[in-house]
Amino acid sequence: MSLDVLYFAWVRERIGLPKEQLETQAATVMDLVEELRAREERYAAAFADISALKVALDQELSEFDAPLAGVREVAFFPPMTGG
Amino acid sequence: MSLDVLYFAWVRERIGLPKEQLETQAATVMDLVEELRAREERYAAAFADISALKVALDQELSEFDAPLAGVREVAFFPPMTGG
Amino acid sequence: MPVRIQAEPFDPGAELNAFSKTASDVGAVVSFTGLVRDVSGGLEVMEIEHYPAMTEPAIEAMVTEAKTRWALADVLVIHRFGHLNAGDTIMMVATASRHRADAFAAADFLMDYLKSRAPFWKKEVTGEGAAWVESKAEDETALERWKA
Amino acid sequence: MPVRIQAEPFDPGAELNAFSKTASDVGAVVSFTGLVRDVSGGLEVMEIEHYPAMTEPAIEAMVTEAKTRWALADVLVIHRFGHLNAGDTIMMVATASRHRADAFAAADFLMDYLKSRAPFWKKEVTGEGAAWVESKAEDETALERWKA
Repeated sequence: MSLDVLYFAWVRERIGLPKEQLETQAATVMDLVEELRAREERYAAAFADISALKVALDQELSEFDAPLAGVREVAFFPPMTGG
Repeated sequence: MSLDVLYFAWVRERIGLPKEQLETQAATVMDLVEELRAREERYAAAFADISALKVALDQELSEFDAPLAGVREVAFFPPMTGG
Repeated sequence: MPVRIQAEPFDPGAELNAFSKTASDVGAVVSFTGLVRDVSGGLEVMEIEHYPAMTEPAIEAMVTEAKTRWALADVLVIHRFGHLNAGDTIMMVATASRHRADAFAAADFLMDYLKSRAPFWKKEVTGEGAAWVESKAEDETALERWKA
Repeated sequence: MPVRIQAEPFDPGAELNAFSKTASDVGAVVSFTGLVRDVSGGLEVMEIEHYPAMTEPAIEAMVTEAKTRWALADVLVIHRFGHLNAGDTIMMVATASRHRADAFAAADFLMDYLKSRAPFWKKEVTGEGAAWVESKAEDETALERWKA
């Protein structure tokens, strides 16, 4: 399946890009994280501690054990600091 | 002793004046209220139910059993409705 | 001057902007504005009476108390008296702080006290006549929240 | 439009005045404005990043929730992104209601949610360098207040 993967704030800075398109067979967000970690050091650094991260699936906050079936866009970012 | 007595809102309207100077020997606010009630019907009407009234002594909220010794100004009014 | 009691109308937006610029190291500004309700079909006019010698000292005591309870950079209170028309701004409170929790709590506190402890009395004039606004039991209940 | 996400500066006072005039039967307007703190001696600049496709829907969901919980005549949310200078207004929330308790609670609620659930990330740039603002445990605790 083809996924748009977005990175924000220091996740974006560590990985070095805001967005990429990926082909993956990952069943869950966590599977996708493992795939990314295995890829390159900068991904491993960005995803070193996922308790410091949040994930949104198709622009809705979700969890790392959520399935990816039917999802078009995955976003990883640190806790929000709006307001 | 000489006292300035002030009336606000519907107390002022019932009594028909905003302020008067009184000579009184009243020891407490309640004594003064009794004196006023005995004076004329409009005072009796204004002070019929003192649970609906508040009193300030020298511009500080007080109680009906407070002593009047040393006080210069007494004000009677309904509960405030500011804001 | 942080407390102003006046008959004249004022511009809440201009006051908010001026207030937000006064203090440095401020991250949060909360404002409350009270309006004469413009009820459709029953245009309302309001007369506000107050006790001039008491009003300003009473409000300044509330502001002092608020500054004791919360970390406030600045406080503004403006309250009108006299004749007001539907849609007019009756009064305004603004609080400035580093953090939003202090600014919110202080504005909420000041409004509860202004409502039931500042010497103002409102009279509403509608098509059906004039009536003094009655204090509400819920306004006394609201004050209980702030008891030590 | 009640939710605006923009790079451009805005005038909080003008927004407050316009907002207060929109709804009839409103007696209480509460506003919150968040500012880039102008810390004396360490002029601060802020960069705000956001997630465009998510930001507006997420905030609109918060506004809908607030309108379910409290009797609100109107709600306004403006939030900037991009480059901001010390003293700039970052964002603003305003709520209008017949009664002050609803207006205060809704503004407080919206701020807690905007703080930790709207997809914005702040980076502070000072004389000592740049750093992403970290979320605070107290901001998560604040959200607990609104659990059903």
